[in-house]
Amino acid sequence: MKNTTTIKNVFVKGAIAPDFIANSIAKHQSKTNIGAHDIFLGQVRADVINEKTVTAIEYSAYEEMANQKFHEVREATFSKFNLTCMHIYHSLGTVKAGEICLFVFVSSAHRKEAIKALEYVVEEIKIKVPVFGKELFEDETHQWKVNN
Amino acid sequence: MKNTTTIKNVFVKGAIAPDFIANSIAKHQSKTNIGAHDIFLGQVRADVINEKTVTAIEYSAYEEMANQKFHEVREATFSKFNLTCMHIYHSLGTVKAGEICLFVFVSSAHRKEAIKALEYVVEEIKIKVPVFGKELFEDETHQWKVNN
Amino acid sequence: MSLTIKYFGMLAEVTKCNEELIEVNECTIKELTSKLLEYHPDLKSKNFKVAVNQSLVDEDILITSKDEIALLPPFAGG
Amino acid sequence: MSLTIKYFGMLAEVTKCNEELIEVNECTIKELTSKLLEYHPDLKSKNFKVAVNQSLVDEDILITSKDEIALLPPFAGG
Repeated sequence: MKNTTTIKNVFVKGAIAPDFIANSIAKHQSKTNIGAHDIFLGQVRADVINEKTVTAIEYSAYEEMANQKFHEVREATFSKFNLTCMHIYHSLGTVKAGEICLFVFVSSAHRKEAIKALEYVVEEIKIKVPVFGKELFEDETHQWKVNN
Repeated sequence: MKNTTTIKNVFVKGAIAPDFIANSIAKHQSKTNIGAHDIFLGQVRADVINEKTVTAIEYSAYEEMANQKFHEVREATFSKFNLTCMHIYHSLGTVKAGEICLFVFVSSAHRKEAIKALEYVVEEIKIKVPVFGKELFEDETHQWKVNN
Repeated sequence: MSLTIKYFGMLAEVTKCNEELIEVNECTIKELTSKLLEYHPDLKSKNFKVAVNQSLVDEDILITSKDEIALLPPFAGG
Repeated sequence: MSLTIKYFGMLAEVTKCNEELIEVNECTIKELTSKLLEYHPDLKSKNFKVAVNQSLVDEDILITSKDEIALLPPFAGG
Protein backbone atom coordinates (compact mmCIF):
# COMPACT_ATOMS: atom_id res chain seq x y z
CA MET A 1 0.00 0.00 0.00
CA LYS A 2 1.21 3.47 -0.93
CA ASN A 3 1.31 6.49 1.38
CA THR A 4 -1.18 5.04 3.82
CA THR A 5 -0.37 7.66 6.41
CA THR A 6 -1.56 10.56 4.28
CA ILE A 7 -4.55 8.95 2.59
CA LYS A 8 -7.83 10.18 4.03
CA ASN A 9 -11.08 8.28 4.01
CA VAL A 10 -13.37 10.27 1.74
CA PHE A 11 -16.44 8.10 2.32
CA VAL A 12 -19.30 8.84 4.66
CA LYS A 13 -22.26 6.58 5.40
CA GLY A 14 -25.46 7.76 3.73
CA ALA A 15 -26.36 11.28 2.63
CA ILE A 16 -24.28 14.39 3.39
CA ALA A 17 -26.34 16.76 5.56
CA PRO A 18 -26.54 20.53 4.92
CA ASP A 19 -25.41 21.04 8.55
CA PHE A 20 -22.24 19.09 7.87
CA ILE A 21 -21.53 21.50 5.00
CA ALA A 22 -22.26 24.53 7.20
CA ASN A 23 -19.84 23.20 9.82
CA SER A 24 -17.18 22.72 7.21
CA ILE A 25 -17.65 26.33 6.00
CA ALA A 26 -17.61 27.68 9.57
CA LYS A 27 -14.28 25.94 10.27
CA HIS A 28 -12.69 27.97 7.48
CA GLN A 29 -13.55 31.33 8.98
CA SER A 30 -10.35 31.29 11.03
CA LYS A 31 -8.30 30.95 7.83
CA THR A 32 -8.16 34.61 6.94
CA ASN A 33 -5.88 34.14 3.94
CA ILE A 34 -8.85 32.63 2.08
CA GLY A 35 -10.76 34.95 -0.26
CA ALA A 36 -12.87 32.48 -2.22
CA HIS A 37 -14.55 29.14 -1.59
CA ASP A 38 -16.09 27.04 -4.33
CA ILE A 39 -18.34 24.16 -3.35
CA PHE A 40 -19.77 21.45 -5.58
CA LEU A 41 -22.65 19.31 -4.35
CA GLY A 42 -23.93 16.26 -6.18
CA GLN A 43 -27.62 15.65 -5.47
CA VAL A 44 -29.52 12.47 -6.35
CA ARG A 45 -32.07 13.13 -9.09
CA ALA A 46 -35.48 11.48 -9.22
CA ASP A 47 -34.99 10.64 -12.89
CA VAL A 48 -37.87 8.97 -14.71
CA ILE A 49 -36.61 6.05 -16.81
CA ASN A 50 -39.11 3.97 -18.77
CA GLU A 51 -41.91 5.46 -16.67
CA LYS A 52 -40.25 4.44 -13.40
CA THR A 53 -38.91 7.02 -10.95
CA VAL A 54 -35.54 6.77 -9.21
CA THR A 55 -36.15 6.97 -5.46
CA ALA A 56 -32.54 6.57 -4.28
CA ILE A 57 -29.05 5.58 -5.34
CA GLU A 58 -27.17 2.92 -3.43
CA TYR A 59 -23.46 3.72 -3.67
CA SER A 60 -20.68 1.18 -3.36
CA ALA A 61 -16.98 1.51 -4.09
CA TYR A 62 -13.68 -0.29 -4.40
CA GLU A 63 -12.94 1.69 -1.26
CA GLU A 64 -9.19 1.28 -0.96
CA MET A 65 -8.57 2.12 -4.61
CA ALA A 66 -11.13 4.93 -4.50
CA ASN A 67 -9.45 6.57 -1.52
CA GLN A 68 -6.12 6.19 -3.28
CA LYS A 69 -7.57 7.84 -6.42
CA PHE A 70 -9.19 10.64 -4.41
CA HIS A 71 -5.76 11.17 -2.87
CA GLU A 72 -4.10 11.34 -6.30
CA VAL A 73 -6.73 13.79 -7.58
CA ARG A 74 -6.12 15.89 -4.47
CA GLU A 75 -2.35 15.91 -4.95
CA ALA A 76 -2.65 16.74 -8.65
CA THR A 77 -5.07 19.58 -7.90
CA PHE A 78 -2.77 21.11 -5.30
CA SER A 79 0.11 20.96 -7.78
CA LYS A 80 -1.90 22.61 -10.59
CA PHE A 81 -3.74 25.31 -8.65
CA ASN A 82 -2.83 27.69 -5.87
CA LEU A 83 -5.22 26.48 -3.18
CA THR A 84 -5.40 27.00 0.55
CA CYS A 85 -7.34 23.82 1.23
CA MET A 86 -9.52 21.14 -0.27
CA HIS A 87 -12.02 18.66 1.16
CA ILE A 88 -13.88 15.84 -0.56
CA TYR A 89 -16.67 13.68 0.88
CA HIS A 90 -18.61 10.98 -0.96
CA SER A 91 -21.53 8.91 0.25
CA LEU A 92 -21.62 5.14 0.49
CA GLY A 93 -24.87 3.24 0.93
CA THR A 94 -28.32 4.62 0.23
CA VAL A 95 -28.87 8.28 -0.66
CA LYS A 96 -32.47 9.27 -1.41
CA ALA A 97 -33.53 11.51 -4.29
CA GLY A 98 -32.98 15.13 -3.22
CA GLU A 99 -30.17 14.23 -0.84
CA ILE A 100 -26.50 15.05 -1.32
CA CYS A 101 -23.98 12.33 -2.25
CA LEU A 102 -20.85 14.36 -3.11
CA PHE A 103 -19.37 17.41 -1.41
CA VAL A 104 -16.23 18.99 -2.89
CA PHE A 105 -14.92 22.11 -1.17
CA VAL A 106 -11.93 24.11 -2.44
CA SER A 107 -10.59 27.37 -1.03
CA SER A 108 -8.07 29.85 -2.35
CA ALA A 109 -6.93 33.43 -1.86
CA HIS A 110 -8.48 34.27 -5.23
CA ARG A 111 -11.67 33.29 -7.00
CA LYS A 112 -10.21 32.20 -10.34
CA GLU A 113 -7.99 29.56 -8.77
CA ALA A 114 -10.85 28.19 -6.68
CA ILE A 115 -13.26 28.06 -9.60
CA LYS A 116 -10.82 26.37 -12.01
CA ALA A 117 -9.69 23.91 -9.34
CA LEU A 118 -13.24 22.87 -8.46
CA GLU A 119 -14.10 22.10 -12.07
CA TYR A 120 -10.93 20.03 -12.41
CA VAL A 121 -11.56 18.06 -9.21
CA VAL A 122 -15.17 17.23 -10.07
CA GLU A 123 -14.29 16.04 -13.59
CA GLU A 124 -11.38 13.96 -12.30
CA ILE A 125 -13.53 12.31 -9.65
CA LYS A 126 -16.12 11.32 -12.25
CA ILE A 127 -13.47 9.73 -14.48
CA LYS A 128 -10.96 8.21 -12.07
CA VAL A 129 -12.65 7.07 -8.90
CA PRO A 130 -14.20 3.58 -8.75
CA VAL A 131 -17.57 4.38 -7.20
CA PHE A 132 -20.65 2.52 -8.37
CA GLY A 133 -24.28 3.56 -8.17
CA LYS A 134 -27.39 1.41 -8.20
CA GLU A 135 -30.45 3.49 -9.09
CA LEU A 136 -33.38 2.15 -7.12
CA PHE A 137 -36.89 2.54 -8.53
CA GLU A 138 -40.12 2.82 -6.58
CA ASP A 139 -41.13 -0.77 -7.58
CA GLU A 140 -37.87 -2.13 -6.07
CA THR A 141 -36.27 -2.86 -9.42
CA HIS A 142 -32.97 -1.10 -10.20
CA GLN A 143 -30.48 -0.15 -12.88
CA TRP A 144 -26.77 0.71 -12.70
CA LYS A 145 -25.81 4.34 -13.12
CA VAL A 146 -23.04 5.28 -15.57
CA ASN A 147 -21.25 8.66 -15.52
CA ASN A 148 -21.15 10.70 -18.68
CA MET B 1 -37.83 52.23 -12.53
CA LYS B 2 -37.73 49.07 -14.58
CA ASN B 3 -39.33 45.75 -13.66
CA THR B 4 -39.61 46.59 -10.01
CA THR B 5 -41.97 43.71 -9.38
CA THR B 6 -39.44 41.05 -10.32
CA ILE B 7 -36.28 42.62 -8.93
CA LYS B 8 -35.14 40.93 -5.74
CA ASN B 9 -33.10 42.57 -3.02
CA VAL B 10 -29.76 40.79 -3.06
CA PHE B 11 -28.33 42.64 -0.05
CA VAL B 12 -28.16 41.38 3.49
CA LYS B 13 -26.91 43.31 6.52
CA GLY B 14 -23.47 42.17 7.67
CA ALA B 15 -21.83 38.79 7.12
CA ILE B 16 -23.57 35.76 5.60
CA ALA B 17 -23.69 32.96 8.20
CA PRO B 18 -22.83 29.32 7.39
CA ASP B 19 -26.26 28.35 8.80
CA PHE B 20 -27.95 30.59 6.26
CA ILE B 21 -26.11 28.68 3.53
CA ALA B 22 -27.08 25.33 5.06
CA ASN B 23 -30.72 26.41 5.12
CA SER B 24 -30.54 27.44 1.51
CA ILE B 25 -29.09 24.03 0.57
CA ALA B 26 -31.70 22.19 2.64
CA LYS B 27 -34.53 24.02 0.85
CA HIS B 28 -33.35 22.52 -2.44
CA GLN B 29 -33.70 18.93 -1.31
CA SER B 30 -37.34 18.89 -2.38
CA LYS B 31 -36.29 19.84 -5.94
CA THR B 32 -35.49 16.34 -7.15
CA ASN B 33 -34.77 17.40 -10.73
CA ILE B 34 -31.52 18.97 -9.47
CA GLY B 35 -28.36 16.88 -9.88
CA ALA B 36 -25.66 19.47 -9.21
CA HIS B 37 -25.25 22.56 -7.05
CA ASP B 38 -22.32 24.93 -7.37
CA ILE B 39 -21.76 27.48 -4.62
CA PHE B 40 -19.34 30.39 -4.58
CA LEU B 41 -18.51 32.13 -1.32
CA GLY B 42 -16.49 35.31 -1.11
CA GLN B 43 -14.65 35.57 2.21
CA VAL B 44 -12.94 38.72 3.53
CA ARG B 45 -9.15 38.29 3.60
CA ALA B 46 -6.92 39.72 6.31
CA ASP B 47 -4.55 41.12 3.68
CA VAL B 48 -1.41 42.82 4.90
CA ILE B 49 -0.86 46.11 3.04
CA ASN B 50 2.15 48.30 3.95
CA GLU B 51 2.49 46.32 7.19
CA LYS B 52 -1.11 46.95 8.21
CA THR B 53 -3.65 44.14 8.41
CA VAL B 54 -7.20 44.35 7.04
CA THR B 55 -9.60 43.57 9.89
CA ALA B 56 -12.88 44.03 7.99
CA ILE B 57 -14.47 45.40 4.84
CA GLU B 58 -17.29 47.87 5.05
CA TYR B 59 -19.50 47.37 2.01
CA SER B 60 -21.73 50.02 0.48
CA ALA B 61 -23.58 50.05 -2.83
CA TYR B 62 -25.64 52.08 -5.22
CA GLU B 63 -28.36 49.74 -4.06
CA GLU B 64 -31.07 50.35 -6.62
CA MET B 65 -28.67 50.10 -9.56
CA ALA B 66 -26.90 47.12 -7.98
CA ASN B 67 -30.14 45.18 -7.56
CA GLN B 68 -31.02 46.05 -11.15
CA LYS B 69 -27.59 44.76 -12.33
CA PHE B 70 -27.86 41.60 -10.22
CA HIS B 71 -31.23 41.09 -11.88
CA GLU B 72 -29.74 41.54 -15.36
CA VAL B 73 -26.90 39.12 -14.56
CA ARG B 74 -29.48 36.64 -13.31
CA GLU B 75 -31.62 36.94 -16.47
CA ALA B 76 -28.57 36.64 -18.75
CA THR B 77 -27.37 33.56 -16.86
CA PHE B 78 -30.73 31.81 -17.13
CA SER B 79 -30.76 32.53 -20.86
CA LYS B 80 -27.23 31.16 -21.40
CA PHE B 81 -27.31 28.08 -19.15
CA ASN B 82 -29.83 25.40 -18.39
CA LEU B 83 -30.37 26.04 -14.70
CA THR B 84 -33.02 24.97 -12.24
CA CYS B 85 -32.45 27.88 -9.88
CA MET B 86 -30.06 30.61 -8.82
CA HIS B 87 -29.67 32.68 -5.66
CA ILE B 88 -27.34 35.59 -4.97
CA TYR B 89 -26.74 37.32 -1.63
CA HIS B 90 -24.25 40.13 -0.97
CA SER B 91 -23.37 41.80 2.30
CA LEU B 92 -23.75 45.49 3.10
CA GLY B 93 -22.05 47.07 6.11
CA THR B 94 -19.17 45.58 8.02
CA VAL B 95 -17.90 42.06 7.33
CA LYS B 96 -14.92 40.95 9.40
CA ALA B 97 -11.90 39.09 8.02
CA GLY B 98 -12.84 35.41 7.75
CA GLU B 99 -16.53 36.13 7.31
CA ILE B 100 -18.54 35.64 4.13
CA CYS B 101 -19.67 38.62 2.04
CA LEU B 102 -20.95 36.95 -1.16
CA PHE B 103 -23.01 33.79 -1.63
CA VAL B 104 -23.84 32.65 -5.17
CA PHE B 105 -25.79 29.41 -5.49
CA VAL B 106 -26.67 27.82 -8.85
CA SER B 107 -28.39 24.49 -9.42
CA SER B 108 -28.90 22.39 -12.52
CA ALA B 109 -29.79 18.87 -13.56
CA HIS B 110 -26.17 18.41 -14.69
CA ARG B 111 -22.80 19.45 -13.29
CA LYS B 112 -21.35 21.09 -16.40
CA GLU B 113 -24.14 23.63 -16.66
CA ALA B 114 -23.93 24.49 -12.96
CA ILE B 115 -20.14 24.89 -13.02
CA LYS B 116 -20.07 27.06 -16.17
CA ALA B 117 -22.97 29.18 -14.94
CA LEU B 118 -21.36 29.84 -11.56
CA GLU B 119 -18.14 31.06 -13.12
CA TYR B 120 -20.12 33.35 -15.42
CA VAL B 121 -22.22 34.81 -12.60
CA VAL B 122 -19.26 35.52 -10.33
CA GLU B 123 -17.27 37.25 -13.08
CA GLU B 124 -20.28 39.33 -14.14
CA ILE B 125 -20.97 40.42 -10.57
CA LYS B 126 -17.38 41.61 -10.16
CA ILE B 127 -17.56 43.67 -13.36
CA LYS B 128 -21.12 44.98 -13.47
CA VAL B 129 -22.45 45.55 -9.99
CA PRO B 130 -21.79 48.87 -8.21
CA VAL B 131 -20.68 47.63 -4.81
CA PHE B 132 -17.89 49.42 -2.97
CA GLY B 133 -15.61 48.12 -0.26
CA LYS B 134 -13.67 50.03 2.37
CA GLU B 135 -10.85 47.90 3.77
CA LEU B 136 -10.48 48.77 7.45
CA PHE B 137 -7.09 48.34 9.12
CA GLU B 138 -6.41 47.58 12.76
CA ASP B 139 -5.24 51.17 13.37
CA GLU B 140 -8.61 52.53 12.12
CA THR B 141 -7.19 53.84 8.85
CA HIS B 142 -8.67 52.44 5.63
CA GLN B 143 -8.23 52.06 1.90
CA TRP B 144 -10.73 51.44 -0.89
CA LYS B 145 -10.82 47.97 -2.41
CA VAL B 146 -10.74 47.57 -6.22
CA ASN B 147 -11.72 44.36 -8.01
CA ASN B 148 -9.27 42.79 -10.41
CA MET C 1 -31.96 72.91 -14.64
CA SER C 2 -31.43 71.28 -11.24
CA LEU C 3 -29.68 67.94 -11.08
CA THR C 4 -29.01 65.70 -8.14
CA ILE C 5 -25.60 64.05 -8.30
CA LYS C 6 -24.95 60.94 -6.20
CA TYR C 7 -21.46 60.02 -4.99
CA PHE C 8 -20.36 56.61 -3.75
CA GLY C 9 -17.44 55.05 -1.90
CA MET C 10 -14.18 56.95 -2.14
CA LEU C 11 -15.90 59.67 -4.23
CA ALA C 12 -18.32 60.47 -1.41
CA GLU C 13 -15.27 60.70 0.82
CA VAL C 14 -13.66 63.26 -1.51
CA THR C 15 -16.80 65.35 -2.06
CA LYS C 16 -17.80 64.98 1.60
CA CYS C 17 -21.40 64.22 0.60
CA ASN C 18 -23.52 61.33 -0.66
CA GLU C 19 -25.44 63.60 -2.99
CA GLU C 20 -25.72 67.22 -3.93
CA LEU C 21 -28.02 69.42 -5.97
CA ILE C 22 -26.36 71.46 -8.72
CA GLU C 23 -27.60 73.94 -11.32
CA VAL C 24 -26.50 73.33 -14.93
CA ASN C 25 -27.63 74.20 -18.43
CA GLU C 26 -28.44 71.39 -20.83
CA CYS C 27 -25.16 69.55 -21.34
CA THR C 28 -23.47 66.23 -22.07
CA ILE C 29 -22.03 63.87 -19.48
CA LYS C 30 -18.58 65.07 -20.45
CA GLU C 31 -19.51 68.71 -19.84
CA LEU C 32 -21.16 67.82 -16.55
CA THR C 33 -18.06 65.92 -15.45
CA SER C 34 -15.82 68.93 -16.16
CA LYS C 35 -18.09 71.05 -14.01
CA LEU C 36 -17.99 68.57 -11.15
CA LEU C 37 -14.18 68.44 -11.31
CA GLU C 38 -14.16 72.23 -10.94
CA TYR C 39 -16.35 72.01 -7.83
CA HIS C 40 -14.35 69.11 -6.40
CA PRO C 41 -10.74 69.29 -7.63
CA ASP C 42 -9.85 66.21 -5.55
CA LEU C 43 -12.01 64.14 -7.90
CA LYS C 44 -9.37 64.65 -10.62
CA SER C 45 -7.09 62.02 -9.13
CA LYS C 46 -9.93 59.50 -8.90
CA ASN C 47 -11.01 56.87 -11.36
CA PHE C 48 -14.78 56.89 -11.86
CA LYS C 49 -17.64 56.15 -14.22
CA VAL C 50 -20.92 57.98 -14.63
CA ALA C 51 -24.26 56.22 -14.42
CA VAL C 52 -27.38 57.85 -15.83
CA ASN C 53 -30.61 56.28 -14.63
CA GLN C 54 -28.62 53.36 -13.26
CA SER C 55 -26.78 52.52 -16.45
CA LEU C 56 -23.22 53.31 -17.43
CA VAL C 57 -23.37 55.60 -20.46
CA ASP C 58 -21.24 57.15 -23.15
CA GLU C 59 -19.94 60.59 -22.16
CA ASP C 60 -21.43 62.23 -25.26
CA ILE C 61 -25.06 61.71 -24.30
CA LEU C 62 -27.19 64.67 -23.28
CA ILE C 63 -28.56 64.92 -19.77
CA THR C 64 -32.17 65.85 -19.08
CA SER C 65 -33.53 67.26 -15.85
CA LYS C 66 -35.25 64.01 -14.86
CA ASP C 67 -32.09 61.94 -15.07
CA GLU C 68 -30.61 60.27 -12.01
CA ILE C 69 -26.86 60.90 -12.16
CA ALA C 70 -24.31 58.96 -10.11
CA LEU C 71 -20.51 58.96 -10.00
CA LEU C 72 -19.19 55.47 -9.36
CA PRO C 73 -15.68 54.56 -8.21
CA PRO C 74 -14.17 51.16 -9.13
CA PHE C 75 -16.39 48.23 -8.14
CA ALA C 76 -15.40 45.93 -5.32
CA GLY C 77 -18.29 43.48 -5.00
CA GLY C 78 -17.78 39.92 -3.90
CA MET D 1 -0.98 -19.85 -8.71
CA SER D 2 -4.00 -18.68 -6.70
CA LEU D 3 -5.53 -15.32 -7.43
CA THR D 4 -8.34 -13.48 -5.71
CA ILE D 5 -10.57 -11.63 -8.13
CA LYS D 6 -12.80 -8.83 -6.82
CA TYR D 7 -16.06 -7.87 -8.52
CA PHE D 8 -17.94 -4.62 -8.06
CA GLY D 9 -21.35 -3.16 -8.83
CA MET D 10 -23.19 -4.79 -11.72
CA LEU D 11 -20.32 -7.26 -12.17
CA ALA D 12 -20.77 -8.63 -8.63
CA GLU D 13 -24.44 -8.99 -9.52
CA VAL D 14 -23.58 -11.05 -12.61
CA THR D 15 -20.95 -13.24 -10.92
CA LYS D 16 -23.06 -13.51 -7.76
CA CYS D 17 -20.00 -12.84 -5.58
CA ASN D 18 -17.86 -9.93 -4.39
CA GLU D 19 -14.70 -11.95 -4.78
CA GLU D 20 -13.55 -15.43 -5.70
CA LEU D 21 -10.34 -17.43 -5.59
CA ILE D 22 -9.21 -18.94 -8.91
CA GLU D 23 -6.26 -21.07 -10.04
CA VAL D 24 -4.34 -19.85 -13.09
CA ASN D 25 -0.90 -20.28 -14.63
CA GLU D 26 1.21 -17.19 -15.14
CA CYS D 27 -0.67 -15.09 -17.66
CA THR D 28 -1.47 -11.59 -18.92
CA ILE D 29 -4.53 -9.56 -17.96
CA LYS D 30 -5.98 -10.37 -21.37
CA GLU D 31 -5.60 -14.13 -20.83
CA LEU D 32 -7.03 -13.84 -17.33
CA THR D 33 -10.02 -11.93 -18.65
CA SER D 34 -10.75 -14.64 -21.25
CA LYS D 35 -10.73 -17.20 -18.47
CA LEU D 36 -13.13 -15.16 -16.33
CA LEU D 37 -15.49 -14.77 -19.29
CA GLU D 38 -15.52 -18.56 -19.61
CA TYR D 39 -16.44 -18.94 -15.94
CA HIS D 40 -19.03 -16.19 -16.09
CA PRO D 41 -20.47 -15.94 -19.62
CA ASP D 42 -22.83 -13.15 -18.51
CA LEU D 43 -19.80 -10.87 -18.10
CA LYS D 44 -19.46 -10.84 -21.90
CA SER D 45 -22.26 -8.32 -22.28
CA LYS D 46 -20.75 -6.04 -19.64
CA ASN D 47 -18.36 -3.16 -20.04
CA PHE D 48 -15.51 -3.34 -17.53
CA LYS D 49 -11.90 -2.45 -16.79
CA VAL D 50 -9.31 -4.43 -14.86
CA ALA D 51 -7.40 -2.92 -11.94
CA VAL D 52 -4.18 -4.52 -10.74
CA ASN D 53 -3.07 -3.34 -7.31
CA GLN D 54 -5.61 -0.54 -7.50
CA SER D 55 -4.49 0.87 -10.82
CA LEU D 56 -6.03 0.45 -14.25
CA VAL D 57 -3.49 -1.37 -16.41
CA ASP D 58 -2.76 -2.34 -19.97
CA GLU D 59 -4.12 -5.80 -20.80
CA ASP D 60 -0.70 -7.05 -21.92
CA ILE D 61 0.93 -6.90 -18.49
CA LEU D 62 1.77 -10.13 -16.67
CA ILE D 63 0.05 -10.99 -13.42
CA THR D 64 1.99 -12.22 -10.40
CA SER D 65 0.55 -14.19 -7.50
CA LYS D 66 0.71 -11.24 -5.10
CA ASP D 67 -1.37 -8.97 -7.30
CA GLU D 68 -4.75 -7.68 -6.22
CA ILE D 69 -7.07 -8.03 -9.22
CA ALA D 70 -10.41 -6.25 -9.54
CA LEU D 71 -13.00 -6.03 -12.30
CA LEU D 72 -14.60 -2.59 -12.38
CA PRO D 73 -17.82 -1.63 -14.16
CA PRO D 74 -18.34 1.97 -15.40
CA PHE D 75 -17.83 4.55 -12.67
CA ALA D 76 -20.77 6.47 -11.26
CA GLY D 77 -19.29 8.65 -8.54
CA GLY D 78 -20.70 12.05 -7.68
